[in-house]
Amino acid sequence: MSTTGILEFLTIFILAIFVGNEVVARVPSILHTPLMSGSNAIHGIVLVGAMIIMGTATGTAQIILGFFAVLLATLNIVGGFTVTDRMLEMFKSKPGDGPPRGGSKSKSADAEGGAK
Amino acid sequence: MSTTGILEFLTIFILAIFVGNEVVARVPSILHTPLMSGSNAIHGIVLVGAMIIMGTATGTAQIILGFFAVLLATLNIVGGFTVTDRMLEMFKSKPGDGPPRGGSKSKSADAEGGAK
Amino acid sequence: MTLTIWIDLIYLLAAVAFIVALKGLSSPKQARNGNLLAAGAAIVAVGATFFNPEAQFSSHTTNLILAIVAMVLGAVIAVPVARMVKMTAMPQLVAIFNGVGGGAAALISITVFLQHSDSAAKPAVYTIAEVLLGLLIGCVSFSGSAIAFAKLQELMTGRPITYPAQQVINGLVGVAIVALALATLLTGSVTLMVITAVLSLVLGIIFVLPIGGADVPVLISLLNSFTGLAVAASGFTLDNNLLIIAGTLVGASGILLTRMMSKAMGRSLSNVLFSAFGSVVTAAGGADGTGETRQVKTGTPEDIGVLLAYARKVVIIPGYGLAVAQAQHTARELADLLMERGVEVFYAIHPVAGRMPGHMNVLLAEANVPYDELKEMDEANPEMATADVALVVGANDTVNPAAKNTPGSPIYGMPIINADEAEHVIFLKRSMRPGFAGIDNELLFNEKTTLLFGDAKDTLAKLVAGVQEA
Amino acid sequence: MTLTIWIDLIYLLAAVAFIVALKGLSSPKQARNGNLLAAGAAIVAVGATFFNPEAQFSSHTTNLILAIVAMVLGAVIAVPVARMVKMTAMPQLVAIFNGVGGGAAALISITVFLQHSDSAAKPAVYTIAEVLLGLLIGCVSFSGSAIAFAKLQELMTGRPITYPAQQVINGLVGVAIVALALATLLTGSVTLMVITAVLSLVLGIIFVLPIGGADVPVLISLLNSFTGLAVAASGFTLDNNLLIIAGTLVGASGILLTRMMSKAMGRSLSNVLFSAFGSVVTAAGGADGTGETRQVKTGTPEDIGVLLAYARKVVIIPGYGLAVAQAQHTARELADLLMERGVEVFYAIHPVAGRMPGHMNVLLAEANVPYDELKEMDEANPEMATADVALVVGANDTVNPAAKNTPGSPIYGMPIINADEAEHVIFLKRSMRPGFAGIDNELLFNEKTTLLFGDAKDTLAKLVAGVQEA
Ligand SMILES: NC(=O)c1ccc[n+]([C@@H]2O[C@H](COP(=O)([O-])OP(=O)(O)OC[C@H]3O[C@@H](n4cnc5c(N)ncnc54)[C@H](OP(=O)(O)O)[C@@H]3O)[C@@H](O)[C@H]2O)c1
Ligand SMILES: NC(=O)c1ccc[n+]([C@@H]2O[C@H](COP(=O)([O-])OP(=O)(O)OC[C@H]3O[C@@H](n4cnc5c(N)ncnc54)[C@H](OP(=O)(O)O)[C@@H]3O)[C@@H](O)[C@H]2O)c1
Repeated sequence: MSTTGILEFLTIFILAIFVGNEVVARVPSILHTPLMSGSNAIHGIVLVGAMIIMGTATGTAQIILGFFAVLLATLNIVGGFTVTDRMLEMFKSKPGDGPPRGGSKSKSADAEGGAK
Repeated sequence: MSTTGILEFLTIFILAIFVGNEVVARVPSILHTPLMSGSNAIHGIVLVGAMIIMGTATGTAQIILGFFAVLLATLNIVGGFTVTDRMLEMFKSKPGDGPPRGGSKSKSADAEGGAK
Repeated sequence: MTLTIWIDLIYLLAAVAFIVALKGLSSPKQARNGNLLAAGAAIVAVGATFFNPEAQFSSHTTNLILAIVAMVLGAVIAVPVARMVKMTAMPQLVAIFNGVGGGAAALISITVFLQHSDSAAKPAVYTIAEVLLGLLIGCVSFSGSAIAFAKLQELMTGRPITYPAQQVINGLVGVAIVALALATLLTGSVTLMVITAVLSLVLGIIFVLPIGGADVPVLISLLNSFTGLAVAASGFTLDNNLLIIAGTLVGASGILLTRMMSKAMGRSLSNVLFSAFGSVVTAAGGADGTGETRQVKTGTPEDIGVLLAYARKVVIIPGYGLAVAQAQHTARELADLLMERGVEVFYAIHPVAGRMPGHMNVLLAEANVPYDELKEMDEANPEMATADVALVVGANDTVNPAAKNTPGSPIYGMPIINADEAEHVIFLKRSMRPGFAGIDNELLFNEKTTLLFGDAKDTLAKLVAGVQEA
Repeated sequence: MTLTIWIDLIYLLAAVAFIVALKGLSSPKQARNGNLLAAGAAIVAVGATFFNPEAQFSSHTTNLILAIVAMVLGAVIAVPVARMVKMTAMPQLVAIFNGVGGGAAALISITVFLQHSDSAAKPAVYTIAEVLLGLLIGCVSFSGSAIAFAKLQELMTGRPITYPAQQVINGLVGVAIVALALATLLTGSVTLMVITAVLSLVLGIIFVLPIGGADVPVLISLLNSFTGLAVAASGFTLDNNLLIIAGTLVGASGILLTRMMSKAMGRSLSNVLFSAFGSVVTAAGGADGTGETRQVKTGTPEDIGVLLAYARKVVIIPGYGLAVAQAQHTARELADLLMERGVEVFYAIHPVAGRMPGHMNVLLAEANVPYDELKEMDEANPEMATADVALVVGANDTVNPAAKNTPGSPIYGMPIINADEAEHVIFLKRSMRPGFAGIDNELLFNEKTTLLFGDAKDTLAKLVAGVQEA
């Protein structure tokens, strides 16, 4: 059964390749970076694997390894989603809706003041 | 294991849904019919299932059912691929390359002769 | 064990090939290769199945022989039918090949059910559930396709068959099937299983009855998707990844395709399935067309030939009648002749002209019409206003301005080819009868319009002669 | 057992959510929701893992506490960093988050390897092969991302670092790794495994060294895809479908994305990876720009302000310098001001302007520039010939006509924004230094061109004032 198991996993792997390929096939270049960043966050789900490793770790070496695996994976997943959200926050379809940017306004006031 | 087996199958099923959906998402309307016909042929692979059923059939009832399952599935798969190929045969990118159609030529000759 | 692994690997490769093939079938250049790839993969997978230990052919020689007999028989029937049938009969052919696939899935389910009820061990609930699902969907697909075939082959009327409280009755049958399936699941009774199967066959029939002939191609696409799901269910039953993947692929892509098809007709899928579209027809249009008293203008082939020969820009709008008359070659001849004379000619292809999507493209491709002379509706419409002549060959609904102007009309909202914007409109048709939607076409009475009655192939040939004389 | 099923179902749902999220991330409207969906799914999946019997947390309380400590620590570090870093530093941030993911996958592999070598039962060959694969790819991704980070953060030179026979040496290291991995597979030796890991780290470094700073974003995308594959390998190791699907999704989509990115730069992926692009720079352009003797034309903010104010159509072409100067808001201000005066203004966005794809869109979106004022290159170029002024703000390579005219040039063949077709070209930059490709720009010497030296934010502010006075 473990040998047929591996075939099932292989099947899932191959299907996922097709899905991955098709799903991003039409991404506009404007979204290349957010997509890269977002998929970077998605592979942070390796945290689940790291947790399993950590839970079953025995002996100091394994525990240290597991600890760092969890730490690194957490950095990946938390940082990844946060930074992606920050990028995407800026894409608003109706920019007029957002509150005016304080920084830009005051800066422009400076510039005007200085020039006139 | 059989319960985790079903989950693996479910996973494969779900991934296949995504693949199926994505893969045809951009089909031009000109290919709707060949695509329908071609995918009709693809599900003819039920023949593999029918053969397995036929091979393991015991008793007259099962053998008769299996026989017809194989027969019907063969009709589907053979007929499906043949008819699709026939449809697609007609899509040539450089139509000038093909031999002129005898039927049309003679017919037009008739028409011309009759009219002049 | 090792053999099983190899066979499973072959199945996996076949599944991958099917995906690639389906992708190919979605692009004009790769379509034919895609189909051949899928066929090759299917042959390899079927060949491997002879050696599949699960099929036990090595120990069941009789079964093996019978399987081969069935396969040979199937191939001997299928190939000539598929090769020889007329292009116009393609939709019903697809319907019937689809139906038998559903039937095969249903038979597999029945056999597995019998095997389980013979054996002492009680199978898991979900195993039987999968079996019943395959049975149910397979039966609906089988009988539904049969009725679709009958409608298109004109073994029965193409008109929607309606009766009072139809949807309610259909719904009740559906509920009864679910209840029976649950009862079968709990009791494992063979009798209940058979009743469920029979009722599913009935459901397939009554589901299709109210759908008009013109909508049947959409329906076939839906039933095609159903058969895919039935095959996937068989795959679950037999623990076979290939069937699961292939079936699901077809099931998922089929539903999307069905929706695209109905969208191309300017309608929603539920409207196609449940509105008994076209049933008003008998009351409104009349099938004989004799009730018509208003005046129309007809022309002679010579007059129209001159008009065409001295036009700058002629748009040919083909429709179902072109297919019926098999007039694609003659149309091409006329177009070539005009182009030789320096007239700008192209074909404006409506997505649902004819009786199946892409029908016109297939026909015109058969007549070796170059791609660049074909324009899809969206591309053609902006050019209509500058066309001197719109030559409508056996089309009707797809140029009917009622789709734009008459809110009550059944085709209201469907995009049309704006033939009415051209300076002259020529209609080649046999009579004043309406098209498949069964509604009158105001454009026939328009003062721009000239009619030339007759079979499209004949009238086109006469126009060829007319142009040559001009 | 039942708990396992539920957890597996949750994992499956999370995998589906990831697919849907990735789809969302590919469409401008759904991108943010997609990311939130993925984040939500990840939280649920991680939460479920606490209860996963496989993780044995219920019997290993110390491990549980340590895991929570590690997670809290990770979150406490990651969130502020991700929140506070400057927009221009995004690429290196993505690099580092990607690298640690690869590192986590490598650590998982090492731990599993140790567990196997501790246990008496000999695992199947493919199990160890999967472990080694995860180790190898994870290590390459980790060290490669670290170098990429160092290059972008300018902890080391952004120039390609080359040495003789570089590709040969890299190839040999690769071969050595494969040989060592095979030896590890056969012997199960922990020492060999560690050596393999170390060599893989080295490979990651030497693979990235010859890649120039401007190409690093493409590289990060590739390493991102690698980490995805490493995670998929971990999934195989741990029999975990969620990791397999999520990792493979990222792996497959990442490779496609990488190719799209290099295509947008007019180059092939192998050219980006292996050509040490930009290494000629030091010889040719010179980093100080003092070698230049030819004459250029400069203008005052007042002159240019008048030119802009009385133009009919102004095209703003932003580039990396806009990002460095954080001048997006001031650019918007100038554009708004001009539009108030009735000037037609739009931004022409080159796909690889800036240092990461979409960089300009992100910046301008941050400045609340409406979508409809942004035009992609293909849309903008046909309009350049009718523009009165092309205002190039901190861009250089992306408007360099050498890409069209100079076959020997390293950027030859890259599509550019045709600023040279506009009637006037204004360049806002700080000096005569070249852009990232390190090559001279003939357009700077064109007689149409006027330069205004200075930090883009300052010069734009001066132009705002100039226009107001005009
Ligand atoms: N393509 C699809 O996928 C699809 C699917 C489902 C439904 N439909 C429906 O089918 C219709 C297609 O529109 P259409 O404009 O192509 O066709 P149509 O509206 O059905 O009109 C066809 C016309 O051709 C004429 N005709 C029939 N045989 C002829 C012959 N031998 N020579 C010359 N004329 C002949 C008929 O008039 P006479 O009898 O007077 O000759 C009829 O008016 C639409 O309503 C569409 O919604 C299409
Ligand atoms: N976007 C991507 O994904 C990506 C990825 C990899 C590589 N690249 C490469 O990056 C380059 C992008 O082209 P580009 O036209 O955007 O930029 P560029 O060619 O790198 O030119 C940037 C220009 O901005 C000027 N600049 C720098 N800081 C400034 C400031 N504070 N104020 C005003 N000007 C400033 C610089 O000149 P001074 O020093 O004289 O001011 C420089 O000439 C291309 O070669 C592309 O292939 C892009």
